[in-house]
Formats: sequence, C-alpha cells, structure tokens
Amino acid sequence: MIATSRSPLIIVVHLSVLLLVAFWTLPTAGLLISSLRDKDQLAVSGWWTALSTSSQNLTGRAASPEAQVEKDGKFVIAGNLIEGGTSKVSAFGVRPMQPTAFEVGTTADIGDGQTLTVNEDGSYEIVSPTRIEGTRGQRIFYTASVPPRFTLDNYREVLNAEGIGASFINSLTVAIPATIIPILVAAFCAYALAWMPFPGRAILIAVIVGLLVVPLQMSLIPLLKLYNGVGAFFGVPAKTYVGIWLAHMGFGLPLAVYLLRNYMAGLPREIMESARVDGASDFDIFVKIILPLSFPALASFAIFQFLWTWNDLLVAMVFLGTGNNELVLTGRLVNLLGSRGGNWEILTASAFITIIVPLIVFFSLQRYLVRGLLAGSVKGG
Amino acid sequence: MQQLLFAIFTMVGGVLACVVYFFGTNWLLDKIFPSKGLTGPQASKNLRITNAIRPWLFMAPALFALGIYLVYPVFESVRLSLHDRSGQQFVGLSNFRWMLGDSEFRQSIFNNFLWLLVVPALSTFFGLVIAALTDRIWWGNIAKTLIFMPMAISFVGAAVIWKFVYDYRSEGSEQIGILNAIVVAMGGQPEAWMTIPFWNNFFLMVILIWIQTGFAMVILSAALRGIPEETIEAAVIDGANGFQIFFKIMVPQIWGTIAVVWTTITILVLKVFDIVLAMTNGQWQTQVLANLMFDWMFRGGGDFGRGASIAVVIMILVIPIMIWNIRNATREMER
Amino acid sequence: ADLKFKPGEDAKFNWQSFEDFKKGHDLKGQTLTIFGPWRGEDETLFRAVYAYFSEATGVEVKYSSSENYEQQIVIDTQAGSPPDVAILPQPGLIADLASKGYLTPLGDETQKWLLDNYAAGQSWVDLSTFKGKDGNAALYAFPYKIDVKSLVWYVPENFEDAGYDVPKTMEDLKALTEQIVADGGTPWCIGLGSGGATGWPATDWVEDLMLRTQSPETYDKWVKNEIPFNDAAVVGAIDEFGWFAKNDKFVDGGAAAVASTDFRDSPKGLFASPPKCYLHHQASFIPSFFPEGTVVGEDADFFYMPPYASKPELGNPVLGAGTLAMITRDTPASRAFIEFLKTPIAHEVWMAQSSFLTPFKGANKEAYANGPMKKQGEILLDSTTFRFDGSDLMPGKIGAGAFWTGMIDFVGGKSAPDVAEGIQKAWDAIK
Amino acid sequence: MTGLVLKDIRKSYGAVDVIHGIDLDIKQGEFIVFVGPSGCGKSTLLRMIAGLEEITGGDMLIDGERVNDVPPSKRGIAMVFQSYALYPHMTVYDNMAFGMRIAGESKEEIDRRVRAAADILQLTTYLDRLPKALSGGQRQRVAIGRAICRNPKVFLFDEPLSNLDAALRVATRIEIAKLNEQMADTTMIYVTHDQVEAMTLADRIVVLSAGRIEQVGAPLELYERPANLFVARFIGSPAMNVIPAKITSAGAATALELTGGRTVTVDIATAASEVGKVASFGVRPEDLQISTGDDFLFAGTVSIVEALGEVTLLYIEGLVPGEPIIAKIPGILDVKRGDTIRFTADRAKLHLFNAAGQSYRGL
Amino acid sequence: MTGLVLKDIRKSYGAVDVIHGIDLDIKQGEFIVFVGPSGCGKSTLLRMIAGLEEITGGDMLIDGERVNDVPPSKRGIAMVFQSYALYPHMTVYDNMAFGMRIAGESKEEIDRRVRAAADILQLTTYLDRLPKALSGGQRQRVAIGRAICRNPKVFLFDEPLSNLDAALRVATRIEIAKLNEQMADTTMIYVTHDQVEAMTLADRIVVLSAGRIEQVGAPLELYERPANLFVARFIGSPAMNVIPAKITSAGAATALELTGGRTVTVDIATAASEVGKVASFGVRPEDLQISTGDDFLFAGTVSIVEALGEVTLLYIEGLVPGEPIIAKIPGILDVKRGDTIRFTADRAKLHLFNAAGQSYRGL
Ligand SMILES: Nc1ncnc2c1ncn2[C@@H]1O[C@H](COP(=O)(O)OP(=O)(O)OP(=O)(O)O)[C@@H](O)[C@H]1O
Ligand SMILES: Nc1ncnc2c1ncn2[C@@H]1O[C@H](COP(=O)(O)OP(=O)(O)OP(=O)(O)O)[C@@H](O)[C@H]1O
Ligand SMILES: [Mg+2]
Ligand SMILES: [Mg+2]
Repeated sequence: MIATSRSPLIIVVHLSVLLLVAFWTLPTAGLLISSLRDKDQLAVSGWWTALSTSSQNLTGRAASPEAQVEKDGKFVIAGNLIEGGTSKVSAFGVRPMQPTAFEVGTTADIGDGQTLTVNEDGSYEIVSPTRIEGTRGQRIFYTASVPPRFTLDNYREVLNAEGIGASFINSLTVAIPATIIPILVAAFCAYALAWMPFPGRAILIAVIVGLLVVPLQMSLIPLLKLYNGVGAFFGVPAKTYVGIWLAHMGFGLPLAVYLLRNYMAGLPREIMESARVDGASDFDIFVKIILPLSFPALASFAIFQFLWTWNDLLVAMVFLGTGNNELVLTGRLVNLLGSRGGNWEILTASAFITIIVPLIVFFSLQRYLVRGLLAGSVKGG
Repeated sequence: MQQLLFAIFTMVGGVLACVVYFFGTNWLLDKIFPSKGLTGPQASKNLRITNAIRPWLFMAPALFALGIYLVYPVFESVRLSLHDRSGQQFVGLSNFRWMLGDSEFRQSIFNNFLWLLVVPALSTFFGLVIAALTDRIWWGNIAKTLIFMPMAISFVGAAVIWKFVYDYRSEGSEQIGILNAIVVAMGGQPEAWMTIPFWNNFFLMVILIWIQTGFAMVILSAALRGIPEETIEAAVIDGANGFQIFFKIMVPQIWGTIAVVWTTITILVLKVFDIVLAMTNGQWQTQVLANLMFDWMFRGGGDFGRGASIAVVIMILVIPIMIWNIRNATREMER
Repeated sequence: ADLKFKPGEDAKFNWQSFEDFKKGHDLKGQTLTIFGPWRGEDETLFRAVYAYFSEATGVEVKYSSSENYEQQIVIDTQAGSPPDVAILPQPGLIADLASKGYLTPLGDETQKWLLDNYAAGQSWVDLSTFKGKDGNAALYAFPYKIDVKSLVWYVPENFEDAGYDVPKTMEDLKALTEQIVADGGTPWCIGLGSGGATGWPATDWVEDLMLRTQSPETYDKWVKNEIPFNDAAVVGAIDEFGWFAKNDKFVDGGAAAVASTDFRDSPKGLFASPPKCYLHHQASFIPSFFPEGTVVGEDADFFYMPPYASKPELGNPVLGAGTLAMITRDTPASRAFIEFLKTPIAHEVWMAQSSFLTPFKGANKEAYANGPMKKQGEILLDSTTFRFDGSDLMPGKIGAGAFWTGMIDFVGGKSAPDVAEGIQKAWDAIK
Repeated sequence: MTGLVLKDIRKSYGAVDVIHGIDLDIKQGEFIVFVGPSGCGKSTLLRMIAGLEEITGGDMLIDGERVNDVPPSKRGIAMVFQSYALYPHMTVYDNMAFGMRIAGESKEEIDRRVRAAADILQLTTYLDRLPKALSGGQRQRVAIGRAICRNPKVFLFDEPLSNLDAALRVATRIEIAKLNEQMADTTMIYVTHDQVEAMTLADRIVVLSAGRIEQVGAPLELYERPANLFVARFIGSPAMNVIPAKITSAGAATALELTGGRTVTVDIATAASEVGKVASFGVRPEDLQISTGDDFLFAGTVSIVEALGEVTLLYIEGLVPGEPIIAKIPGILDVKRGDTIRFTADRAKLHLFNAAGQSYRGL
Repeated sequence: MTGLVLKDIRKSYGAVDVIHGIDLDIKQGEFIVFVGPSGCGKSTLLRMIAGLEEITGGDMLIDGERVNDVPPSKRGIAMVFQSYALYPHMTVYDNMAFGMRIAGESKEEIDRRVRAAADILQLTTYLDRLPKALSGGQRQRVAIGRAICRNPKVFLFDEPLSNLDAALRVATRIEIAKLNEQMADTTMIYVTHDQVEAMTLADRIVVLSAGRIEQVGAPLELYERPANLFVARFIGSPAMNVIPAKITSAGAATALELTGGRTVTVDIATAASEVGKVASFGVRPEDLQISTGDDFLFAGTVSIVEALGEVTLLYIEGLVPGEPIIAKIPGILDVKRGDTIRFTADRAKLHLFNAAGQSYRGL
C-alpha cells in the first residue's frame, strides 16, 4: 500500500464516492422508506415527506349515530379522530370543499342545530338537540400534523403469505446449481479458449460473443418444444429442475465464457509454463493454477449469475412451471400483487425481501475480488 | 423438510454430475491414450492426440449447451423470420420488406442507436470510476454494495423505484416523484418526464445506467485489483498524480476488460426491453427493437414472422462487435 | 377438500345443481391443469370455486397463473405443453390460439346453452365464436366472470354535500361536469398510466362512448375494422372523450396529467380532502384501489354511465370485459370443467365471495355478497346490448398497441382525426 | 541541505519485524550502497525512503524536513525496482518518457534524454517494443533508463545490474558513476550484491544484516577494517577465512594459538585482560600466499582446486573441521588435489575478533 | 543415451530473428553454461529446450529422439525461470511440492525433499509464506528450490543466482555443483552473467552472441585461447584490452607494431602472408604487471584508480583514443591519477587476432 492515504486528494475521493453513492441509493432509499409506509400514504405523498412531521388534510368519520348518548337532553357523539396517534389537529371542517373552515377548539354549526367541536388532540363532540338519525357517522375533515409513521405490516404481509417458504427453497434449488454448474462449464471452456491452442479458436470466441445477443424470448418456444419432446421420449416430465438448470446455464454461458476467458488470458504466461515444466497436464493446470487464480473473475460472474437466476421469473415460469410446488420466490411475490398489480406496498416490501439473498451473495463473494493475487509470481514488465 | 431434502439432493446431484463429467472424461482420455510413465514415440503420439482432443473435451459441455440453447434458436429465428405469422407458410423476405416501411421500426432503430451510444459508455465510465475510487477508501466495500444494489433488485422493484422518481402530479398538488418535487422546490414546473418525446429516451436510459453500473463496477473492480501494484508504485515515483495514474497506468492495463464490459453492456442494450416495457411500453416514441420484437411475438397472439425478423435484425447488429472481438482475440494470441 | 360454503346449508345457493353435477361426473384420479389470469386475492377466490369441482368429480385441479400469462400461454401452446383448460381475458389472443388450432370447439350444445342462459346471449355467443384452423367458425370459449366497464364512480356524501344528483343521461353528466367546474371543483379523475399498458383506460372511455353514440353494429364493424378507424363515427367518439379528458378544467391535474397518472392511483382523488375530483370512469374492479377501509355503497358508489337522451334507440348498452375459459387439451376432466361452469353453483360460490359478475340468468342474484355487486349484476342482466371491450377484440398490435398509443397522443394534444388515421395505418400494416 | 536522515526507522509486516531501527545520516550528493544478505531488508528500506512502504516507527528526514507522511511524488526521487515494474502497456520509449511527460518537459527534451539513456544502455533498437518482447536484461535496462532519464534529488537503485552481462554491467556501472559525478548534488542509494559494484561506486557502504546496520564506512575501510566478523565475512569474495584461536599474549601485537596448534602474531593491540580468551583469527583468501620457506602461518591439504584463469582458488582442509580455508592465488597454479601447502600472509593484513565477533582493531 | 542435440535450431518472433541456427551437442550428465550479452537469446534457447517456445526451424533431439513437438512435461526437465514464475497462490512449501505432487510422490518423500531443498537454500523459516511476502532473493531461491526438488533428466537454470548475495551465491553455487556431482546422469544447462559461476560450474561454456554460437569450450580454454575477439572480450572481467596493431614480422613468434609505435613480440605463430596486415593485440588486465625496468610492453597515464581492496584497477589513457587500457594489479597500490606507468606482461599470455577478429592461435 502506498503511503498516500493522507493526501488532500483523498478527501476529494471520499466526497465524490459519497456523492455517487448518494445518487445511486437515493431511488432505492425511496423504495425502502416506501416499503415501511402505510399503503394509502404511498400514492398521496412523496416518500421523503415520510421522514418528517407533515401537515396533512385528512378525512375522518365520527362514530355512527348508534353511539350517541343522551346528555342533558342533548344527544352527544364523542370520540377521537386520531386513534393512538401523536398527531395534532390544527383545523377542521365539515364540508369537503372547506376542510379547514374552523380552528381547533371552536365549535362549528353543522346544520339541523347540530354542532361539532374538534380539539387539538383529535377528540370531537357532536351535540344535537334531537336524536341523530342515519347509520353512518358524520364525516369530519381535519388538518393534522402527522409525525413520521412506519409500519412493518407490508413485510409481515409478504412474509406470511402462504407457500413463501417453499418458494424460497425452490428459488435456492434453482439458483445454486444454476450458478455453480455454468461456472464450472464456462471456466473449462474459457481455459481452453484462452490457453489451449487449437484451430478456429478466434472464430469460436467471436461466435460466443455473438451468442450474447440472442434474445431469450426467441429461444423459449423451440426449447420448450425440445423439452417436451425429450420428456415424452423418456417418459419423464418436461419441466424439471435439471431442465431449468440447463436452461439457465445455456443462457448464462456466453457471458461467463467471455468474461472468464478475458480474465484467464491475462494471467502471466510464465506461471502456466512453469506448471507445464513441473509436469502438470492441462487438467492439473486448470484445476490447480487457473481456478484459484481466477477467483476474482469467478466470483464476479457467480454474483451475476446468481442474481439473474434468483430474480428470474420468465425462464422459471416456462421451464419449471407455475404450479404451487415449483413456483419460485419471484413468482410467488408477483402473484401476491393480485391480478392487476397495483399494490405498491407489497411490491416495495417484496423487492427488499428478494434483494437480501443476492446482497448476501455479493457481500460474501466480494472478498474474493482481491488485490495482488498475482503479486510475487513473476518479475518483469 | 422433505422439500428441503429434495432440494439439497438435487443441488448436490446436479453439481456432482458436472464435476464427474470433467474429472471422468479427463481420466478416461488419459487412460485411453496414456502418456504418464510411457516414453518414446508412443508417449508423444498419445500426447499429441490427447492435446488435440482435450480442448474439445473441456469445451464440449459449453458448446453443447450453447448449441442447444442459443445456436438452435438462432436458426429457428431465421427460419421463422421467413415465414408468416403462424410460422407455417414461407413468405420470403416480406417480413423484412414490411419492416423497412414501418415507422415504428425506424423509430426503434433510431432509439436503439441512442441507447447504444449512451448507456454502455456511461455505465462503463461510472463503473470504472466507482471501482477505482472505492478501491482506496476504507468504506469502499460498503459503497460498492450500495451501488451494486440496483443490480440485485428485482425488475418489478426497479420499476416501482423509478415510478417514485419520475412520477408526475399536476402543478399544485403534492408531487410524489422526487424529480418533480425537486423541480417544484426550485420553483419550476412539474413535468411528465415519460411523455417528453426524445428526452424521455434519456430518462429511461438513466434507469439502465443506474442498474448496469453495478455490473461494470464489479467486473472492473476485479480487473483493477489484478493490476500489478508495482507499476502503480513506479508511476507514483515518476510523479504521476491520481488522475494520471488512473488514466495512463490503470486504464490502459485493464483496457481488455473495459472492452469486455463495454461489449457486454452494448449487447445487453440491444436486448433491453423490460425497462421500456414497464415504463412506457414504447409509447411516446420510446420504442426499442427488443420491445418491438416482444410486442410482435407475444402481444395478442403474436406474429412470429415479424417478431423473428426483428430478432434477426438485432442479431445482425452485433456482427461488428463480433468482428472486433475476433481481431482482439487473434492479436492476443500472437503474444 | 375444504368447501367454503357447506353444501346444502345456505338456501341462496343452488345446491341441487351441485348434486346433479356430482352424479353425472366421476373422474377420480384424474388431474386437470388450469391456467388463468387470477393471482393474489382472485386466485384464492377461484380456488374456492374449483374446490367444488374437485369435490364433485374427484379430479385434482392444479391451477397456475403468471404475470406474463399472455406470453406464457403462447409459449406453452406453441411448444406443445399447454394446460388442460386455459382461462384468458383476451378474445384477440383466443382468436389467435383458435386459428392456430390449439383450442377444442365446445360444441353446439354449449352454444345453445349460452344463448338460452346468458343475458344478451347472442352477444356472448358471438364473442366466444372464433375461426379455427380449418377456417370454420365455432364456439371455442366459455365466458365466465364478467367485469362491467360502463360505470362511473363517485362519493355519495360529496354529491350530497354539493347538492349534485346522479345524472341519468349523458347530457346531464356533461351538465354536471360543467356545474362542478362552475362551483370551483374539478369534476373528473382520469388516469391512463399502467406501465407498459399505459393508455388502456382511455380505450374504455372511447368504447363506452362509441356504444352510446353508434349502433352496436357499427361498434362491431369498428372492432373488426370493417369501417376504418378514422371513420367519422369513431372520430366522433374519440372527440367525445376529448371533451372530458382534454379540458384542463375538467380533469384533476389538467389534461397533461391524464396520460401519466397511474390508473391505480387516480381514483384516490375522489377521497382526498378537499376532493380532487367528483367522478371517475372505471370498471367494476376499481374498488380494490380505493383507500383501505372504503365501503362501496357507502363511502363510494357508482352509477351506470348514462346513455344520451338524444339517442334513445341505442337503449342501455353495457361495455364489459371478462374471462373466457377454453379447452386447450381435450380430456374428460376439461370437458367436465366446462360442464361445471354451466352449473349455477359455479357462479354462485364466487358471487357469494365478491368481485364476480355473471350474466347467467340461472344464478341466484341473491347470492351476490353485497348490494353494489348485486347492482352491477343487475346492470349486466338489464343490458340491452352487451359489448366486449373493443380493444381486447382488436388485433393485439392495435388493441394493445396503436390504440393505446394513439390515445396517449390524443390526450397529449394530437387531434382526433390524426390519431385515428395513425391507428388505421397501423392496422393496415398488419393486414 | 543536509541530505537524508533516518532516525530509528522501523518496519514490521504484521507481527514480522523486518527493520529493527536504522539510524543513518546520508549527506547530499553522497553515493551510498546497501549490501547485506538476501532478505535482510534492503529493498524494504529503499521502499521506505521512496515512500512506498509505510514507516512503522522512527523518522525520515529529507533536507531536514520530516517526510514520513510525504507522498512519494513529493520526495523528488527516482527508483529502479528490483522487479523492474515496467508499464506493460507502454513501449520502451514511453516507459522512459513517462516521468518526463508527467513533469511536463518539452517534447524535444524528452526525446533527447530518452535517446541518450537508450544509447548508454544499448536499447536504441528496442525503443518501440513492449516490455513483454524483451529479454530479462533488456527489461532491467529499461528500468534503469527510466530512472536516469529523470532529474531527481535522490536516486534509488535496487539491484539494477543483476541481470546484465559482465561487459554491460561494467559499462552501466561506469555510466552510473559518471552520472554521480555530473550530478554532484544528487544523492544515490544503491542496493547490490556485487562486491565490485559496491566497492567501486560507493562513497560509503552500509552493511545490513537482519534489519540492522552492521557497519557503515568507506569501501576500503570496510575491507581493511571490518568492525565485526559479519562484515569481515560479508565483504570480499570468497569470504574471509576465520580460524578459532586463543590469545596467548597481549600488547601492541597479539600472539595467538590457532586450533592447529601453530602460533601466530598479529599486528593488533589488545589489552592484557584478553589473554587466555577465545578469539577468531581472520585472513582473507587473497592475502594468503604460498610459502616455500619454514616461516608459514599454517599448512593444509588441498581438497579442491578451482582455476578461474586469472586466479586459482585453493580449498584447504584440516584446519577448521568442515570448513575449508580458501586461498586465492594469482595466476594458474600447478597444484593438485591432495597436495599439502604452506601459507603465509602479511602480518598487517591479519584480523582478530573477540568471542562476540567484534574486531579488536576497533576496540 | 546421447544427451541433447541441437541441430540448426532457429527462432523468430514474427519478423524478428532471434536465434540464427544453433548446433550443439550436449552429452548426458554434462554441465553446460550459456553466456552472452543481454538479449543474445540465452533464455530463448533455454525455453526452446524446455519446450515452452516453438522451434521455428531445426531439430532438437533428446536421447536421440526428435522432441520438437514433445510437450514440456514429457521432456523430463526442471527449470528455474529468469522471472521466477512462482505460483502466487501457493506457499513456498507448496510451490516446491507442486511438481512432486503432480508426479504422485508420497507425502513423506515430498516433505523430505522440500525440507532438504529449503535447508540448502535457507528458506526453512519461509516455508509457509506466500511469494508476495518474500524478498527478491528469497523468491529466486524458491524458484531454484522448486527445480532441485524434482528429479529430472535435464536441469535448466536461467540466471538462478542473480538476486542473491555473494555468500549465498557461493553457497548455492556449491550446492548446484554438488547436485551435479551426485546426479552424474543429469544434464544441466545454466545461463549466467557471472564469470565465476560460469568458470567454476561449467564443463563447457557456450558463448552466444546475437543468436549465434561464438565458441564452445572448457572454461579455461575459453579464457586462455579465445577463438575470437568477441569471446576474448566477453570472458574475463574487466574485459581484455585490445590494441590495434600491425604485423611486422611473422613466424613462430610474431612481431607487432602497436598504435603507440612500440613493437611487441607475441608467442603466436603466423604465416608470412600476414605480414603488414592489420591485427588486434590483446592482453588481459590481470596479465599486466607494473614494470620498473625498461623492458616494458607499453606505458600510459593513469586516469582512474579503483581500489577494490584485494586488487586495484588502473585505467590507462593514451594508447587507444577513448578506450582506456585497464590493468588489474593485486593489492593496494600507491598510484595516483596522472602518474605515468609502464606495464609488462608474460609473452605467453598475449593474444593476437586478425582483422576479422579471429584468433591467430586457432588458425
Ligand atoms: N516476444 C518477442 N518478440 C520479439 N522479440 C523478442 C520477444 N521476446 C524476446 N525477444 C527478443 O529476443 C532476444 C533474445 O531474448 P532472450 O530473452 O533469449 O535474451 P537473453 O539472452 O535471455 O537475455 P538476458 O540475459 O537479458 O535475459 C532479445 O533481443 C529480445 O528482445
Ligand atoms: N509482505 C511481507 N510480509 C512479511 N514479510 C515480508 C513481506 N515482504 C517482505 N518480507 C520480509 O522482509 C524481509 C526483507 O525483505 P526485503 O525485500 O527488504 O529484502 P532484501 O534485503 O531486499 O532481500 P533481497 O536481496 O533478497 O532482495 C524478508 O525476509 C522478507 O521475507
Ligand atoms: Mg530486495
Ligand atoms: Mg534471459
């Protein structure tokens, strides 16, 4: 480590990273806060307002006339608009168009000789000279300062959903082998493409790059056809875990091979030569030298492949099925949203629930992105 | 519990099968053409044979999977692109003729070029800068995790996030989109960002950049850490400042990886459609090729012929990148 | 299986039909896979329904759904692994499946059944008849679970407060609109946003107005593009929609907000304090997006989108949508399932839960879970004309594409003839 | 202008202490050579001076100013790395020009200086090559070229010539010496394993051992008056022969009894208190001469004869078990294995160390 | 069992020809040292023998069998790389054990051999370290250890000692020599820049220059009878002094007129036809002696005095313009810059080369 850590430049570095991080996390922060908010609040106020006390126009409803009591010949309905909250009411009204017509504490005439009083603490009293008719309570419009209010209900709802645990395991069953298998397969292929001479190597590399572009949607139908055919031929179900692993492997391979080959090609030739002189076969070299030295690349790819398979819905739906026993976590969560997908609160909460596993994977694999892995191996330019 | 056992069993089985293949075939190859212990011409002949076979052994599973999962669909796409909507009747190039006359297609091509120009460059740039900056500060890993987060967030989540950014409420009512809230707070007029033609493309691109920077960062971070420390020390001694070290010493040394990241994101951009689908579905002139293809394939029953012909166009667009990569690879091998 | 309502227990259910069905079908040990659009709450409700089917026949039902169900069904049928029964809300998609030969005709008997038992039976038969692979039209689908779209939502107390009455004619509705503006309020909340499907709520408006300004036959021609999209009739309807949506004073947020406000968020304006609007045109499903605790019928209510007094000959047209069940793999179980859908009990069980409307005359209206549902059901039963959501009937590229986009452009400022011409061009392109 | 001062400099890597406290005062313009066994901390010390390695303890002063926390680029140094540390993506030319470009020198000046350096180092034909297409020695020359192209206050060389052939080595060494002469104000610190380099180049040599300074002094001083056994053995090749002895009489000259029983007198003064103590008697191989007469220092049997042309090395068994005495006799000798030979040496050139290894000369 | 045969071996990198056709016959068990200027192709040649570099032209035979296409692992070699090429992710121990593990040796055997090698190379305390925590010399020792742990037919060493200090160098050199003795059947090929190493270790030295062999021979042969000017100058340090001359009379002894005008007689036979031709007269610095009498070879002014302790180097100007004559005189001299000194030398030790640089001795 160079002893420059105290230079003034480092402050600039800290600041710019802070800025970038802020920029990158701001939207996500919004999601996080939203996921902790009350579902009705989401659509009416910005998430950042949730952090501070805000003044809001709210609508409450007085208790229904059944609750009236007769007091001194008058009929009284009393109660509190703010149940168990710490909000403070500043104004109220009885007509929707004038929600702030009256100051707190004052008494408003609401017609038919009835009066309404609302206090700062939200308590109200309707006094009527005659028995109050009807089945519904009087609407009361009031302005209240609402302190920040967060709830874990959204998470509770998502986590309590039926079958979520099974889906979690399904997702892992899909994602773990679908990460490890392609890495192994791709690493072998990448090694061959990087260090084993054979005719047509460059073309093959280019073809693999080209395959990166094949749109997933194009392959679904022919592949499912193939699966069905194979399944029918062997008398096994067409939609199996093996099937989806292979599918994820197929779709992830071009990138894996491309990334890994690039990395492996950059390893110092002398190390490989030295191993070769030591009598190591290609297989030995690959397993004992290349794999350990490629950890940074393997880890980076593992992070991404895991992430894709974990967050994938389409491939799982097509190749694993949508039944209850096969449904992956993303599928389960999307189903929670209902047919029209409008439940922002569930969306936000489930987004954070799904993000956790990939983040754990990222965090634990990040330490393999090590510096100086090759230090000390060769001398020279 | 039973499910868990099944899950573990299948996982172990799957991974084991893969390991067994590689070890097994190699063992077999060495058994059939032994060279250990042997000497003389037989050994070197066997060696030549194994050396010729082994690369293919190493690549076989990958090539097999690529062949089935990607190459075969490519041919299928080409076939479909020459057929009518149901894929039954051969129609020659008429799908392509239609395409050229379709204004939505032209719009998509134009937009795609915008995307290709902006997104890979900016994602790679930000990824690189962040990877380099976070490398040297103590909370770098935390910063990286935060910047990586968009990558990890599921797509539905990302769509909600950006809804809360770009949301538009009329003037006077409370804004729940932060962008408009800021604009309003600074005294401006709220805008319906998604509906401003041309510029809305860029608002969509921001989302992809926001996501893909994490990708670029991780890959480039791995590459940056592979740079020999001594060369940086030497540059420090040579009097280079941070910027010079970054641009003149570090960047050139990981140029290959930068190219890889750039290529990957470029290709991803060619395929991008979920952002457009979720945010505008190509309306307000934000259509892109992949979404157009998706539209034709699956919307309301689908026209496979046209969908596939758009897919073919997407695949054709990648050819320059392939050529460029062939060149790189051959140059590398001359080392 | 767990049955939500014990057979024989509640008189409002037609248990006899259940017992009869049970007698006629014994398919023990078979399974039936159903692929449908219902997820979340709807899925739970539907599970309660097919539990009776399982109970009656012994068939094990596997239901699944998907966010991308349109894509999924295309892929599954194309690849040759379809579900046994598919239930889809899009006639256009069904038409395509039928024309590619993936569906099994339901037969004349079913057709007759529909004609006899569904209100406006011919409308339903027409809706469910498609051309097969052989080019012959046949009944391929069975409508089940209908949404009524011709509804205008409002808050009765706000009306009371302001002294407004529920309009009975379109002229009244327009007058009310102007009245509200005059009173300093904003009459409408209109939101067309829906992510990738942005624009569809506007198509409902246009269709509703089509049915109120033109004959059902014209509507049908329009949907089939037998009259061009830029026909004066259509342009008129679009302009009629424009009268509401393109007037900054008439809509909350002004015309600019219409396109970008999410349809899920827009009804919330009704309940704001002070109210951001008084009226909202949307289908029967919308209460799920009302603020929590809102009681339909009390806190919020709806009225039938009124017809023009000046066009009495058009009667009471109803625009709706719904899901149609079809056999994608012909097995005894899937046949039995269609038969099951013909029993009143299959309708009543869902009616008794919530959010289900049926034109099935044989189902007991009393089974509806609440007043508003019943009221909607009556709208459906009283309709003189029922027309399915036109955009769903048009080819996907139009009904779920150009039409949406066109409407966005329209509220964004383009003129109706321009927009209509553009859509027609797109339509020409896919012919 | 006091040059470079190291005050109790220490370095540890985690728990491993590598430098144990170095005190050194280097005058401006001085040429200092660090020598010492492999792994004794020479590179580490150099890297600390350069600012590449954090200083665990102690102070480093350049021109009187504490530079512990000054970044390398501000210390005005140029360095040749033991592992070359060439920029792999730059041609030889660019490698050498990089520092000057950074410093903003004019194009002509850069070209002039690069070509001059390339000329000296015989690199002119390789200027357009990338480092990976160079041989080991060529790479090392590029590394040297990179340093001498610049104009620093302090030059740091870490074994700059180890991969060069003899002729080139001599030539480059002379270039460095010239450079040192031309740039009288420039301090040079040089790590080498080559005795000749150390002796010819150094104003002062610093002998390090396991992270400590053993002796600092002018080359000849170290050669003639090593402060202790370590230095005595380390300077000079082959190493000084050391023979266990006992002091039999003290005074201006000291008499010893060697293990073999022979008595030797050395021109070194010892105190009377030393009589009877165990000591080590040292004589350099090149100071031994073959004696034909009876007046010899000791005798032994030749076990190995190494004829190097110019000199012949004789390995003599018999005096110290397991450790042959080496004699370096000019010319090509007619000596065979097994011959018994008597050796003599100039009394003034003999060395004597006490049991702790300290030289009696210094005491 | 005929060892290693190189037949017209050639190598080019693209358009650059690096090895121009090498013919060499190495007997089994022989110790061959390659020397030559930096960049002359030593490493390349070694790498071709190892099978790491493709052979552009010619044949390579091991034990009579053409091995051009045999991969390295089948050639039965061990190699010490000039750039170490350690496995960075393995500890020192694992680095050394790797080859044996691949070969499937028993655990005990591996441990025994690794520890033995570590012991010799003073690496025992570093066995658990990774290469990056080692000093340059330690890394080099690991590289050597890795090679000597194995039991190959052919050992290839590419400058294995360049980063070691003198003492360790001598010790390791002796170990290598011992190894060579113990493994009489093992061929060793060794690249070095160190004359002493070359002279002491080699059975035969191969002098390379720019991809060609200049001379092959036993060490002393090369020293005493260099085939040409190149070898004459290359072997020996400082290099042989070469003075332009004209042959004035031929015969069993040859008389020359040097540039200075002085006439010198050399004990080398020349043909009469050579009289009047331009030639080069050579004398090694260590063969020059200071003459006090009148019978001197030549005289000159001292420009530099380098006192190395054991010897003193005198740089004499005046004879060849721009190229000082160097004299290496034993001991410490009392000579100052500017002194004029006369030198003499043994006539038998003088050298004479023709205009093409070929030695007259060999002709
Ligand atoms: N990849 C390459 N492309 C072109 N020339 C090369 C390449 N590799 C080496 N050379 C050249 O080949 C020549 C021989 O290199 P080699 O490494 O064999 O030299 P060497 O004798 O080992 O030198 P040294 O003693 O400096 O290590 C050198 O001049 C070098 O510049
Ligand atoms: N990162 C490290 N961790 C632990 N010990 C280290 C580390 N780096 C170096 N060392 C040890 O520090 C000691 C001094 O190393 P240094 O490189 O300074 O030696 P040197 O004198 O330059 O040796 P050489 O002549 O072999 O290059 C060595 O014993 C080495 O093993
Ligand atoms: Mg060192
Ligand atoms: Mg070399």
